[in-house]
Amino acid sequence: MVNIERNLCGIRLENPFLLASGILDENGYTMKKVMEDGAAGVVTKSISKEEKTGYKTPVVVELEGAMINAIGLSNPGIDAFGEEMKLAIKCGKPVIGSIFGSLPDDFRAVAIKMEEFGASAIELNLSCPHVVGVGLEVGSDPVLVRAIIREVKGSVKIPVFAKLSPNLSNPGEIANAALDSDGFTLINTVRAMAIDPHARRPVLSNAYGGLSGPAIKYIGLRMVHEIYRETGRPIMGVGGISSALDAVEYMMAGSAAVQVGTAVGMHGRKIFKELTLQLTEFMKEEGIASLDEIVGIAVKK
Amino acid sequence: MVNIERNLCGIRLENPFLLASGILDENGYTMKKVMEDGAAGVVTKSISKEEKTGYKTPVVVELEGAMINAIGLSNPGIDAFGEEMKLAIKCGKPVIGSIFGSLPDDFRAVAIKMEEFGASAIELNLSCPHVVGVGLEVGSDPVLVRAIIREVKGSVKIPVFAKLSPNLSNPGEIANAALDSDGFTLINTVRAMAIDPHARRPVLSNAYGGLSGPAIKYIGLRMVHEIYRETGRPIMGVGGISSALDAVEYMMAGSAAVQVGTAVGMHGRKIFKELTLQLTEFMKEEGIASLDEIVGIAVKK
Amino acid sequence: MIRARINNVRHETPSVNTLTFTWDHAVQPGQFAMLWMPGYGEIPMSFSSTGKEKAFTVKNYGLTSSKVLELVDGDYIYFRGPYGRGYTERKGRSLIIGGGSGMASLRPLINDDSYGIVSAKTRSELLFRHMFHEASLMVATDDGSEGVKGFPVDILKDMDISPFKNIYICGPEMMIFSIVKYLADKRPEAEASLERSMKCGIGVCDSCSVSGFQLCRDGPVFSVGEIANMKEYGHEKLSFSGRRVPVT
Amino acid sequence: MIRARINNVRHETPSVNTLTFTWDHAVQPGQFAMLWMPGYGEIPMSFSSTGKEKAFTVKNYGLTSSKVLELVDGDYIYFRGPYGRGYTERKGRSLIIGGGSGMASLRPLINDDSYGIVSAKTRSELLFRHMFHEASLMVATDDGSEGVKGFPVDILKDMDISPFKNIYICGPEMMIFSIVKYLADKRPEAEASLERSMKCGIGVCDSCSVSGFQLCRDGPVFSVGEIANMKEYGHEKLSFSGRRVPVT
Ligand SMILES: Cc1cc2nc3c(=O)[nH]c(=O)nc-3n(C[C@H](O)[C@H](O)[C@H](O)COP(=O)(O)OP(=O)(O)OC[C@H]3O[C@@H](n4cnc5c(N)ncnc54)[C@H](O)[C@@H]3O)c2cc1C
Ligand SMILES: Cc1cc2nc3c(=O)[nH]c(=O)nc-3n(C[C@H](O)[C@H](O)[C@H](O)COP(=O)(O)OP(=O)(O)OC[C@H]3O[C@@H](n4cnc5c(N)ncnc54)[C@H](O)[C@@H]3O)c2cc1C
Ligand SMILES: Cc1cc2nc3c(=O)[nH]c(=O)nc-3n(C[C@H](O)[C@H](O)[C@H](O)COP(=O)(O)O)c2cc1C
Ligand SMILES: Cc1cc2nc3c(=O)[nH]c(=O)nc-3n(C[C@H](O)[C@H](O)[C@H](O)COP(=O)(O)O)c2cc1C
Ligand code: FES
Ligand code: FES
Repeated sequence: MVNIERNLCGIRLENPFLLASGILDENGYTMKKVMEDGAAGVVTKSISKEEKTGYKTPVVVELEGAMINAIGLSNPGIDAFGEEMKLAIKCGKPVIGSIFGSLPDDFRAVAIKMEEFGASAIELNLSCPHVVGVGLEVGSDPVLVRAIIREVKGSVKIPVFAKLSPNLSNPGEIANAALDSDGFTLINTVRAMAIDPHARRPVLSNAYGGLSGPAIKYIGLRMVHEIYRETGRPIMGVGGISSALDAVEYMMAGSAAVQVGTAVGMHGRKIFKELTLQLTEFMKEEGIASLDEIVGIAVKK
Repeated sequence: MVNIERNLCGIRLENPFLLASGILDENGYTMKKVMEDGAAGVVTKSISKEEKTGYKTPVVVELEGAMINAIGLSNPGIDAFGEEMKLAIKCGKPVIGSIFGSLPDDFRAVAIKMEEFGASAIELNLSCPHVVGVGLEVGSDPVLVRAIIREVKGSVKIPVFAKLSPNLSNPGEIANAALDSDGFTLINTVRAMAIDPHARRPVLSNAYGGLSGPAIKYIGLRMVHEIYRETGRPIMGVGGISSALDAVEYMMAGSAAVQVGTAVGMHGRKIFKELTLQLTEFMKEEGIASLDEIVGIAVKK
Repeated sequence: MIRARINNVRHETPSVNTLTFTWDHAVQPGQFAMLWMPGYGEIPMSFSSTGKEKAFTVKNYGLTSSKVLELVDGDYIYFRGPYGRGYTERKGRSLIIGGGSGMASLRPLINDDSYGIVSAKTRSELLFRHMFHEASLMVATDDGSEGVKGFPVDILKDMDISPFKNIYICGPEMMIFSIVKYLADKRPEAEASLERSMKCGIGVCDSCSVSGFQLCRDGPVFSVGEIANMKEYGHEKLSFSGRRVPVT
Repeated sequence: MIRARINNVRHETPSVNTLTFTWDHAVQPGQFAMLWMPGYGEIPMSFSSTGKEKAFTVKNYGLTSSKVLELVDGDYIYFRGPYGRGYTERKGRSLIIGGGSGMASLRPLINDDSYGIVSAKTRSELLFRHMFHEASLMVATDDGSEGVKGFPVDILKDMDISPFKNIYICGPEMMIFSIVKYLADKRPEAEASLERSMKCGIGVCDSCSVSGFQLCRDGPVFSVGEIANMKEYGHEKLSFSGRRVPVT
């Protein structure tokens, strides 16, 4: 028998596949359903202190093997989100609260509420590539990154993960600034845009958005490998995963668990069950008893 | 009749399609052949002061709609490259000399020779994502970027283009540091890696390489759009172009001309003739008489 | 993004136009597209014709749809799709129950053996009524300007529905909700196309979800039996920013 | 990267092994793969068998190929391909001229109606000689340990080549070059598979180019007429770093 369970900083996952932040995780009923359909847990949509409307449509561009989104971090604010957390947590599986803001104080306030609402961990979104004043603009400043993580770590008991962007000149420097966290989530979307050649203008209402899906897999693998080699910390790998082999590659690069986003749109919620089946099959064929045998194996070599 | 000619800082191009640096441009005979087969001109492989061996094989990973390469900037050194330039220039079309190094002095010495050999322009490779001490490591430091461009501009009369990386936290800052150049080439490859799940190790001998091809098109479009909006300078757009529509999108984002790399591998040298035909067709259908009508049109909107 | 040239603009009611265009692609009745008005916005729109000539039938609700109503013959439209799961088409007599612009998605299902319950706020807004034989049509209006003053469910309750092999429903949430409650134990296989605000259309943004189901992917068409089990339907939904609000 | 399990390792000569493996994919004679030895390197390798069971026949030249020679039955091989343009297969009597490991790419072409000129440095290195009828085989060795002491072109010059519908050639550059010069005006449609150092195999790196043609894409098989027009062939090539050096 093969063992596909994971222990992520004390959080038990029945399989390595979590739902990534921003995909089907605004509504508590939906989060519950995704877990019932096979995800080991979910990461919520990124939540801020105050309600945020986000961008006008179009907010997504559907591409061959990829998509670009600029939802604009719309969210109802942390207080209103308590109701959704209550609905989601009923499922009994871990719910990781993703949060964002501009200053350490914002992050702290939201993190404390998330813990109260029953989140199993906090994920700090330091990496949204298309909203001014938050996300990547925060996450590319090592001083701010260090301060945010100190502040949050000092206020909650649950593990804290720093989600970083691939749009960094020097990811190692930011990872080092984030070492007070318990681990990393890598990667967020890559800053991108689409232009319609007939309409002669950008498609997204915000022009710029974040590229996700299979097109970014090899960028994500690189970043997981780099940061695992640099820090050895637990990593949730994310970016373009749509098959168990993709996930295996991410684990070999150093991911303790993985998240799936765009592929849920491409293949439906049923992808979680399929991934689990495929992974079990792969492990049997390759004679792998536990995923611990492969996590980081491509880094040591 | 439609006019697909371009004037790039005084360099006349019979069509907007140039061969990108590093693809089929090490051997003078090959460069000549690519131009005979329809390219408006070529950018040479990046050349340094001294000979450089590059990495051991595997140096490429072939993917669905993309590739990763880590050739390692192998080149015979600028002196030996004179022979190849002589062979290429016989064709009569513009040959742009791509050069790289670590310090402003290296760049100057190589640029002077390139001009002597008959290059129509210089492209400064400030952006190779996978070789230590050159490329991106140079091109992410605004002080060094400014110094290199000053040094080169002070020593040659031909136009100088700065080729930047998409792996920058703040591309605007680097673009501003590069304003003494005549224009930009955007983008170089995106730092990436592939892992073989059966062999359980990175595929490339260097582990990390640069992602190119259709997967990076939307990243390139975004960067061209950003830098054109910021600087208004002439831009050679490059990254994932494999159809005339792709090129049109790049021009609408602000490219004065475009370069084609990976798609030459995917479709063969004949792609240049096909692109020219497709572009002429598109312009007729859309009632565009000259490409000047569309360059940057998606930025103004 | 798909671009098509409008063959014809037809004024259906004072606030509704039908745009026809040629697009050679298979579409099931009930499927929809995301219709983009460059510079304005992108909105979900059912195909009101699914033959070789396709159509959208658009009601002027607000920002984006009002721009669509300004389009004339020969203009271009931009859209992506088709998306979603459409109606199950079965042979036999059908009852088609539509409210307001909801008639748009039902239109490809109307044939010689169809009976209709068409409703709207007022008589001038009754959509596609002329596609039914006069004897097969029942009408309800909010203001009583034609037919029954009231809602389709009122007509339905007075009817013998046993002759209908198929029942198809589309319209505002409260209209569908009342019909679902009535039909849940009688005709659970009847189908309704649901509406919620949609941002992505491709099952990622969660804005269209009802009780865990994504309307854009799992629907928009569901059976009455399925809908009856959706706790959120008819009660609560999320606002554009994700705030839980009651459905009215 | 494709992974396959080795069915069988066969020692062909003291320095050459053939590895067979099952891979259900169409391959033309003359096409090649990039064979990866994880941790060592990646090298171009012709398919020496193109049926359902495929094979590579590998000579120990250096770093990577010597590691391939250490593989045993049941080990895995990793490769990508097939790449390139293979030989044109035409019915009728064929003359097959192979030098050293060059015989590998020619092997799938050998049939009952094939004549062979097989050459090598010394008799123990003669590859696939037993695939020809004894009466259809001519041999040349550098050291004269068997057959003619000299080169295949010497045998060719003494032959009547008119009965051969096809002539196929593969081997070291100077061997092919001498034959091309001899056949250029006599049999321009004869075909040879060329070898140059290959880094990418997919037409981007320029390391395999001869007079503007990429061997990995446009070749490795060219007609003698085409090769005769390649100014670089037999004269100059680029080193691993791209330095122009004479061919010896
Ligand atoms: C699957 C699906 C298929 C659809 N098919 C059609 C169709 O075929 N024809 C058609 O006309 N519409 C259809 N709609 C509805 C259409 O998408 C909306 O009318 C449109 O999004 C309104 O956008 P707007 O920018 O014009 O209005 P907004 O400016 O966004 O809204 C203006 C006001 O109208 C209200 N409003 C918006 N939409 C509706 C609605 N549907 N019902 C009641 N009030 C509303 C808003 O709450 C707001 O108060 C469909 C919706 C879905 C989900
Ligand atoms: C299209 C193509 C098909 C090929 N098919 C086959 C095949 O079926 N079987 C086979 O055995 N080989 C074949 N080769 C040649 C094979 O690729 C080389 O032998 C291999 O690259 C050597 O790599 P290495 O790392 O073992 O040697 P290296 O360590 O790279 O080289 C060791 C020494 O051998 C020399 N050397 C390398 N290759 C050759 C050569 N081909 N001829 C003479 N000297 C050489 C080098 O210059 C060096 O001095 C083919 C080559 C090409 C281009
Ligand atoms: C529609 C959409 C919305 C997203 N919203 C968020 C978000 O709110 N917070 C966040 O940290 N990441 C967000 N992401 C990024 C994903 O969590 C993930 O990092 C990225 O999409 C790469 O994974 P994928 O290729 O599996 O989608 C979003 C992605 C998409 C496609
Ligand atoms: C095999 C290969 C080698 C390359 N070598 C160089 C190089 O030497 N110098 C350089 O500036 N860019 C180099 N590039 C980057 C290309 O010039 C180009 O910026 C990039 O590939 C994106 O364009 P594409 O998607 O059309 O290939 C190389 C790309 C490839 C694929
Ligand atoms: S509209 Fe985004 S999930 Fe349905
Ligand atoms: S091996 Fe790279 S171009 Fe042929």
